[in-house]
Amino acid sequence: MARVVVDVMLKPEILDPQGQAVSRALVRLGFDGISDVRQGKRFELEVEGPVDDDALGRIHKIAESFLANTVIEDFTVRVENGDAS
Amino acid sequence: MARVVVDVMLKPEILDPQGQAVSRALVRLGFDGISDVRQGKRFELEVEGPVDDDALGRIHKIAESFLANTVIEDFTVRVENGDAS
Amino acid sequence: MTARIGVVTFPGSLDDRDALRAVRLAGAEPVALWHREKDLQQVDGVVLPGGFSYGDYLRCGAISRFSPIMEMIIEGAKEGLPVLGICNGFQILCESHLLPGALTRNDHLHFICRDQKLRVENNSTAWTSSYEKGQEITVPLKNGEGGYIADERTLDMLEAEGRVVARYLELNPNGSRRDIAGVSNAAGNVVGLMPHPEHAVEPLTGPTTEGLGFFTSILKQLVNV
Amino acid sequence: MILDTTEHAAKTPDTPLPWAELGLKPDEYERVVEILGRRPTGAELAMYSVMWSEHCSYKSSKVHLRQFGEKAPASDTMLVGIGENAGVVDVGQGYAVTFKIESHNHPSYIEPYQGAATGVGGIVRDILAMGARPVAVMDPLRFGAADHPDTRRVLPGVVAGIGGYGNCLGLPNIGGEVVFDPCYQGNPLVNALCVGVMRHEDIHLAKASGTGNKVILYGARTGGDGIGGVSVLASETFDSTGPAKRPAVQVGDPFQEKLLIECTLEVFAEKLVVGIQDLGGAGLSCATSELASAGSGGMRVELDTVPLRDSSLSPEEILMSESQERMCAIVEPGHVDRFMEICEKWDVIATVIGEVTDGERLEIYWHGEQIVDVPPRTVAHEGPVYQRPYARPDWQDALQADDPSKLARPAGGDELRAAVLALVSSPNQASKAWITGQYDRYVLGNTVLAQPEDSGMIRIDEETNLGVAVATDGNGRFAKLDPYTGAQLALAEAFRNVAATGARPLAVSDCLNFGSPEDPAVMWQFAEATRGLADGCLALGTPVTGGNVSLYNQTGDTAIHPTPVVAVLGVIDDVTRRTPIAFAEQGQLVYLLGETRDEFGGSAWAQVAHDHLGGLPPAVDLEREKLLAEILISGSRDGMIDAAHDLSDGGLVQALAESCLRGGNGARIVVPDGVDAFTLLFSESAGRAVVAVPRSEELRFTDMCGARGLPATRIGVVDGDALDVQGEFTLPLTELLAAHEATLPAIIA
Ligand SMILES: Nc1ncnc2c1ncn2[C@@H]1O[C@H](COP(=O)(O)OP(=O)(O)O)[C@@H](O)[C@H]1O
Ligand SMILES: [Mg+2]
Repeated sequence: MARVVVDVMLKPEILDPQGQAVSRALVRLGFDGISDVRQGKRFELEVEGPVDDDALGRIHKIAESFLANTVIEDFTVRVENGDAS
Repeated sequence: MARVVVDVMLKPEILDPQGQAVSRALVRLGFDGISDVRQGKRFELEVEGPVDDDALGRIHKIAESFLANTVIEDFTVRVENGDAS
Repeated sequence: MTARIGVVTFPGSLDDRDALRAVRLAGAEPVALWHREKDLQQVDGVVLPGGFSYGDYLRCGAISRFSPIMEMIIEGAKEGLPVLGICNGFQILCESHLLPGALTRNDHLHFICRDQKLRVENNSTAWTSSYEKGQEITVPLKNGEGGYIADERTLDMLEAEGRVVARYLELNPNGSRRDIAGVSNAAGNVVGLMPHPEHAVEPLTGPTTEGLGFFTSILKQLVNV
Repeated sequence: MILDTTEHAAKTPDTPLPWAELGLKPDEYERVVEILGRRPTGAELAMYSVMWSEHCSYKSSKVHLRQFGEKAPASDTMLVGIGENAGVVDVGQGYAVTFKIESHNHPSYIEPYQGAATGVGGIVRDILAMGARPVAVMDPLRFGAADHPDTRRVLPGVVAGIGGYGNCLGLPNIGGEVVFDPCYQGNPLVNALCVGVMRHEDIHLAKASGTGNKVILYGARTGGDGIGGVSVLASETFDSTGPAKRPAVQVGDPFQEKLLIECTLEVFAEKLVVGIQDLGGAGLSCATSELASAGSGGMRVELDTVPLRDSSLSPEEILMSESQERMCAIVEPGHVDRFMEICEKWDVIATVIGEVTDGERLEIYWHGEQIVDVPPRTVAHEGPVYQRPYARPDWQDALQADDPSKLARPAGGDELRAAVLALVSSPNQASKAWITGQYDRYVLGNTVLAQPEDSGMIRIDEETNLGVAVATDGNGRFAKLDPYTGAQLALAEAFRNVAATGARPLAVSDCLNFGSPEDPAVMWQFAEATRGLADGCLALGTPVTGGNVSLYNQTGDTAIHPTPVVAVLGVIDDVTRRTPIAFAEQGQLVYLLGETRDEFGGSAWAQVAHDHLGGLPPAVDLEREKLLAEILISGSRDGMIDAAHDLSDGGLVQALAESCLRGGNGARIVVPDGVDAFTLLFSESAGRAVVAVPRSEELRFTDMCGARGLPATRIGVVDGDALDVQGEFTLPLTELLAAHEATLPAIIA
């Protein structure tokens, strides 16, 4: 079973109140050096069968038509290879 | 300016109503082959200055104390190297 | 024969019974519609009520938009069926691309419930003809993701074509662009509105009865036809 | 690992079991062995340990709670009393109302959002399980000091959780309380109340009867949520030991619960269930044993049929899991198909997990092997009962002797004015709009009154305008000074609040929040408070229909103030006659009902001006409360009063300020001759209310008060745009409003 990750972020020109709130809070809490924060969504999809071009194509379609609202959001699709810190 | 990404996901044992709703909807929409979906948050932090161990350490602390609710969520921190599909 | 107005219940709809009541108080015949049916039961107009359909998970309205009944409503709306989306219904209409733009998290990040003053900017839509142009009304507002956004070009177009149906007065409760509380499609049969006129139809339970006009408007229009 | 079957247990008597870790005391474990005639299996141990925890068994409180039954006033309105999921009250016209208040204190400290959210979810399922449609929620809350950094973490999370869950369920929030006090710093109180409405014939009970009837589990899948949470979280003293040892918390899914509500109501409407029980604390252990215990026969459950979210769960964990949004129904075999169809319609997973047997045992099987074989009553209803020692604490006398009469009082107009501003802007007396603005109060379209009114009021019949009103109150400061009187003051205040809106008080539910029952001083507080409440309910004629006890609310050795929170439910035949608090019309006459004495022990003024808690709380006169209530109800019904506001925290001046601000009208107040302005304005004597009387009704109203012997003093008139206490000070409403509204946003934002 493979995992495909779809990241969905608000388009850069769209105001992100959640990211801004985080940003402001960081300043208040005394964490410097972070000039901007944007908050989006991360979807982890467990895919049955091989993650070939066909499967990725279908996931792309899911992301475009469903997981993201492309009026305001951008998305990326990638296969996760298990690295995490 | 570098970008550090913090991914925050509900711990595996914690109920993820959003992911479940998405999962069920995919089935209804006729997208097969996705056996499970989990939904989390993605934070993109723009970091001023070098992203050295010190900076990452601080971001780790931010993530732990603020971006994630470690009672129910896990997180990962990574430096983004600009690859996206 | 009076007009038959359908109110759709999705899983998680909350204000469906209130919308049915408002339709009834306006003198029309309320018809309950179910999200799984592909049958509009010959209604003359449809209300998509407020609530948290599918828990508002993913995005508000994003999952409901794919329900069987929405296929019929999208088809019907394109042929002139009057459709009013209130709050979650507005979100569903945007997700369905029957209305432009999108609704996002309130700028202050909190759910807000208040009595909201509005100005009815356009009284030529199917749902606003009972009002005077420019009439100021107060109805409840309650939402967590009510910030209306669209790109500047779209906003300019909406203004130019008179498709801003209602605007917030005194306080913009959610960060909506240009204080927009409601918009319509080009033909004026589809209207999306963030505030809740169905909660302002009785003096006992609402701050005013000034929401009733949305429901009498549609009745008037249908009876005149 | 081999499965610990009953057979295996019988053969291996010496296998050590972790009963102590699961919270059982040695003698309790012995009793389990005695009941079973052998050592328990792991699954049986899991069941007994959660069900015999303080939270589920009421082992320390039971002996005191009995008074609510023993001293219950004769009432012909009580349809279902203590012992079921919630009490049920007849409100006339064939309608019955059920309501109950519950705590979710400890989980809300650990994870404020989910703790509070699942608190709402839990009480709503209790109400649903009675057969009622839930129609409103309320949320009495207590937090630590307003300016403490942790309050900024806990409060917004709790409020967002209550709103997030309740709003998404589509239940109007019609009231509650927000109190700040340092004693709740490590132990916030999150109590939640739900009201439900049904027809008499729709009342359902939690019992399994009818051999061969099916046991259906429906709702969410079972996961590893809050395993052992019920015993660990709610029954042991909570000290924050850092993230690693934090137990799993439950996450709520209000959308799932909304489906569960609609699905269940449809199942009720078609009369498909014989008995029903919600799953809350102790999950399936509780539901199966309670259903079987209350029913006629036994029950057999195939535990491996339970739909799981996490396939690695052991049978013990499945039995203890507190996964939210689940219900358990007993259904005749012939109705199972239809039951399943309705669940399918609402996208609710439903599974037959067992059936009612003609035996007397609760038997649970795992892949065909028996892992539980117990008499259900011994699990659910015959748990341990403790006579905990109690003793009046040695500091009580000194506390009561520390009288507020020595505190410096404001003298002259300027000082009084400053004291009023300090009072109305203090966290406990300030506007709670920042919080209540996050709650939907309109949904369902039947909200007649909601916060900041004296009680929430819901219309239950659109044709006849029949309605119910509910108020919740509690004052930990009063109860600390004298728990007996404090509990009665809480009752009296809630009673008065209901009457002030024009409704007739009928019944009581209560949530008793106290420290550790192992501390004799706390146990004394508990004993006194329950005695006070039971005596009070008898005097007022309002039976206790149910409630909840939350113990171990303490940090280290320091207990919270004893905090009995009392909810009173009332009925009003015509909701259009309800009385709001707002001074809506200039020229109306302002009357003070009741008597004002020099009573400042535990008062808001003593807290705000001097950070003082000492002396005795205000005296209670329940006959006077009844009389006041009658006047308020008659006044509303016969159109003699247009506004009424009960006097409690902050006294007359706080009530006047609120009524003025709500109506957008000022008031000109004349201090009667021979009365001390400070005492008149700030005293917290009980049994009082302020009303606005139309001039045309004045004579009729004063005649009524005179005839029935209730002191009614004309103290002024609704007038202008300031609160003007003549000869003392003038406070423009704009200034009053700014002071009242600014506090909470400043604290939290
Ligand atoms: N303080 C109290 N006053 C009156 N009844 C109480 C009180 N505490 C608990 N009860 C009653 O005891 C029974 C068991 O309580 P509880 O365990 O909270 O119910 P549930 O299992 O539905 O959560 C209920 O009927 C409840 O109303
Ligand atoms: Mg219960």
